[in-house]
Amino acid sequence: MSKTMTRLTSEDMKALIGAMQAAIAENAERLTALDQAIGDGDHGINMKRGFDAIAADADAICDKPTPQALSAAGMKLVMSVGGASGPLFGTLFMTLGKSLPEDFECGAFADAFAKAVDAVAARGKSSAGQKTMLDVLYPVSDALAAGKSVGEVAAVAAEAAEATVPMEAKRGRASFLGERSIGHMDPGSCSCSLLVNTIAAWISAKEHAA
Amino acid sequence: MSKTMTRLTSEDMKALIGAMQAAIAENAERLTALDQAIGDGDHGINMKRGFDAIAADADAICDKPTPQALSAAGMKLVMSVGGASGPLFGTLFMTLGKSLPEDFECGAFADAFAKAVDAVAARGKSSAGQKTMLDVLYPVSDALAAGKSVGEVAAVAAEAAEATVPMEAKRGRASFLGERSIGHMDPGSCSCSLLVNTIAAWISAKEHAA
Amino acid sequence: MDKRKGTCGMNVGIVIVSHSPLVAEGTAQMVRQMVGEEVRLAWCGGDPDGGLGTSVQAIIDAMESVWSDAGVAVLVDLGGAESNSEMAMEVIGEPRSARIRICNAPIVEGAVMAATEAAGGSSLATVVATAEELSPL
Amino acid sequence: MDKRKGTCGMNVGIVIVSHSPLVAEGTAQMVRQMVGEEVRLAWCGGDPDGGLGTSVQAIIDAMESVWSDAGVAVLVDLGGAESNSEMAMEVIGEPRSARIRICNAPIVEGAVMAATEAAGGSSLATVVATAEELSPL
Ligand SMILES: Nc1ncnc2c1ncn2[C@@H]1O[C@H](COP(=O)(O)OP(=O)(O)O)[C@@H](O)[C@H]1O
Ligand SMILES: Nc1ncnc2c1ncn2[C@@H]1O[C@H](COP(=O)(O)OP(=O)(O)O)[C@@H](O)[C@H]1O
Ligand SMILES: [Mg+2]
Ligand SMILES: [Mg+2]
Ligand SMILES: [Mg+2]
Ligand SMILES: [Mg+2]
Repeated sequence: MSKTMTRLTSEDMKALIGAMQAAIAENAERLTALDQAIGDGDHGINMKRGFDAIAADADAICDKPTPQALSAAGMKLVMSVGGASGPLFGTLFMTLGKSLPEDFECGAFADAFAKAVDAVAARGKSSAGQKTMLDVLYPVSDALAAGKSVGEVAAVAAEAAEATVPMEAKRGRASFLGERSIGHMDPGSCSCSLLVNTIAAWISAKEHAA
Repeated sequence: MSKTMTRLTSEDMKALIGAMQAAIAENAERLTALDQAIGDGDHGINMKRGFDAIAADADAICDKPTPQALSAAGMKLVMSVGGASGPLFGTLFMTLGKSLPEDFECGAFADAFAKAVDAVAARGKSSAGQKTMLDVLYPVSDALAAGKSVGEVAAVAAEAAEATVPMEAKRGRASFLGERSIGHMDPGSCSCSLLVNTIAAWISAKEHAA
Repeated sequence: MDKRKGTCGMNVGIVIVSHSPLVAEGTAQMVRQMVGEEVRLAWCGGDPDGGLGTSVQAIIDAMESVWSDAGVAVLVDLGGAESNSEMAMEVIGEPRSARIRICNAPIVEGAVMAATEAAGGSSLATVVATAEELSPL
Repeated sequence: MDKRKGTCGMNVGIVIVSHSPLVAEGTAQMVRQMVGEEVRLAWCGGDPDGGLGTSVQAIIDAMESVWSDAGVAVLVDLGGAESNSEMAMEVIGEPRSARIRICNAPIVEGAVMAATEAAGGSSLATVVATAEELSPL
């Protein structure tokens, strides 16, 4: 992300939504398989329903200024996902929308993201180290706050998702498995990493093109 | 009940079963209404299903000696009633069957009845004063042990059922109502009184005829 | 107060939110058997496509359908049902959301207990506490 | 061990006994979603005429259908379901009844927890204890 002021255009938002929807759709089976191992096997289905719902309403969502567009996208997730991940990803996007000014630079984005991750933790009554999406979101938030490059942030997300493999789940359905949750990647963490990497790739491509 | 040795004939058993079935059928609506006030409104339906099942198999049941016939009747209740009262009345009859010799006099019957009531209490994890059928069964058991007449025993049962009205339920669904269970007769106690009075009337009639 | 339903408009309403529509409907039948029409009762189950999960819109609709000033006690099963019910409360918003409480109680047993308590005209706090006597340690 | 069902014959079986056939079936679906075919699972609900209640014969059939030497954990809802399940155990009799345990746990939440524990190959005692962590105070 550039250090200069940014304002996402309606076209940018549409492109980002399309990229996220495609990434989730392509990986839905993998996400579901991860959830089959340590959950109820619906995470890919849930995420796909959520991002399909956002994409179906992309025109209306992207007509709004970036903060409101993010909030609207979050509300779509809340209303469509149907699983525990819905309110969590929904809260992430909605809080980002609430916290982000219309024009923002890296620092403001990092601040807003940190607030959004805290809101997810509050919503989930969860914290770092419990083998949830927070175990990707917190490292990403730290990387953003440290002013890391887009590529570095993406790498942090991927590593953090991998790092959930040896963890024992303490929240969500995977916690029912106790020690047997060890040895599998957390599905929600995989989704987070996927979304961060998708956004990062889009930003990189855009910066290259510019 | 006479002080002399008694053996119920197959015809006696059939007559008793018919009398009990008729009494339950005639009072099913009242029993259900009592259960509507402080339970789930099915006690009459449950008891009727149970005694109809016994009556439907009365020939086979009454071919057996009295103890086995009582056990078989109890098992019918267990398998057909469908509510909490099934295992309780079933246990009463089954334990009576197990404890009663083929020829018995009053004292032996009182002993067997006392054992049967204790078995009901064990089955229900309940005790006297909790606004359940035990609040009729214990007084009846005491009256039998004291050698009271058939008419006296019947009166004790009716009074004991009335005495459940001011009690607060501590077992069964009525206990969910807490203090609001006060002021209504316990349905299972009403059934017990009804059955005791039915049997007493049958014995009296038989003694008169003899 | 809703005159259509007699006095039940004065009682706390009950909402049952399960991942399974069958569990939700069956629980509602068990509740009805205990309390008849004395309590406003609504249930929902299933994700927005009808699979196992919960739908925030369905939860909002259920909460609104039993709404009265006496408040609403919500019974949920697993995690997603709870967080989606919390989201539904936020969408409904103040001041009504302050009179909606999610019980930390088992869904079936808690619903029967809560509804029985509500049928007696108890306050929302009492209804919730009664359900929660049955709750996980 | 039942070879037809892969390794699940070695796992503790789960029986769900509700007053409501809908609750029983819906709970079974939620359990299946968590544990797939790794656990033998049976459910029953409804009195012998199909009304709300339980049937001792149906409970016996359910217990026998999931029977293995690893044992059976039974989840029940209200009082009648518990005492009818106890009767079913007595009818099945020793020695098998000694390996059947009724969990003092909420039916839906307990079934999901118990089955998830059973899927990991835990003993009957562990499966029951896991379900009962969720039990009434
Ligand atoms: N309490 C929680 N706090 C944070 N994240 C959670 C929590 N519960 C679940 N999650 C995340 O949600 C993911 C599961 O999402 P999903 O399968 O869609 O929902 P469900 O568990 O309701 O089926 C988990 O992998 C985890 O990352
Ligand atoms: N634990 C118990 N111990 C003794 N009697 C009980 C117990 N639970 C219920 N009962 C008796 O059973 C009666 C209710 O029977 P019924 O309505 O047929 O069953 P259910 O409560 O399952 O619908 C009560 O009125 C009470 O007398
Ligand atoms: Mg899932
Ligand atoms: Mg799910
Ligand atoms: Mg009843
Ligand atoms: Mg009943």
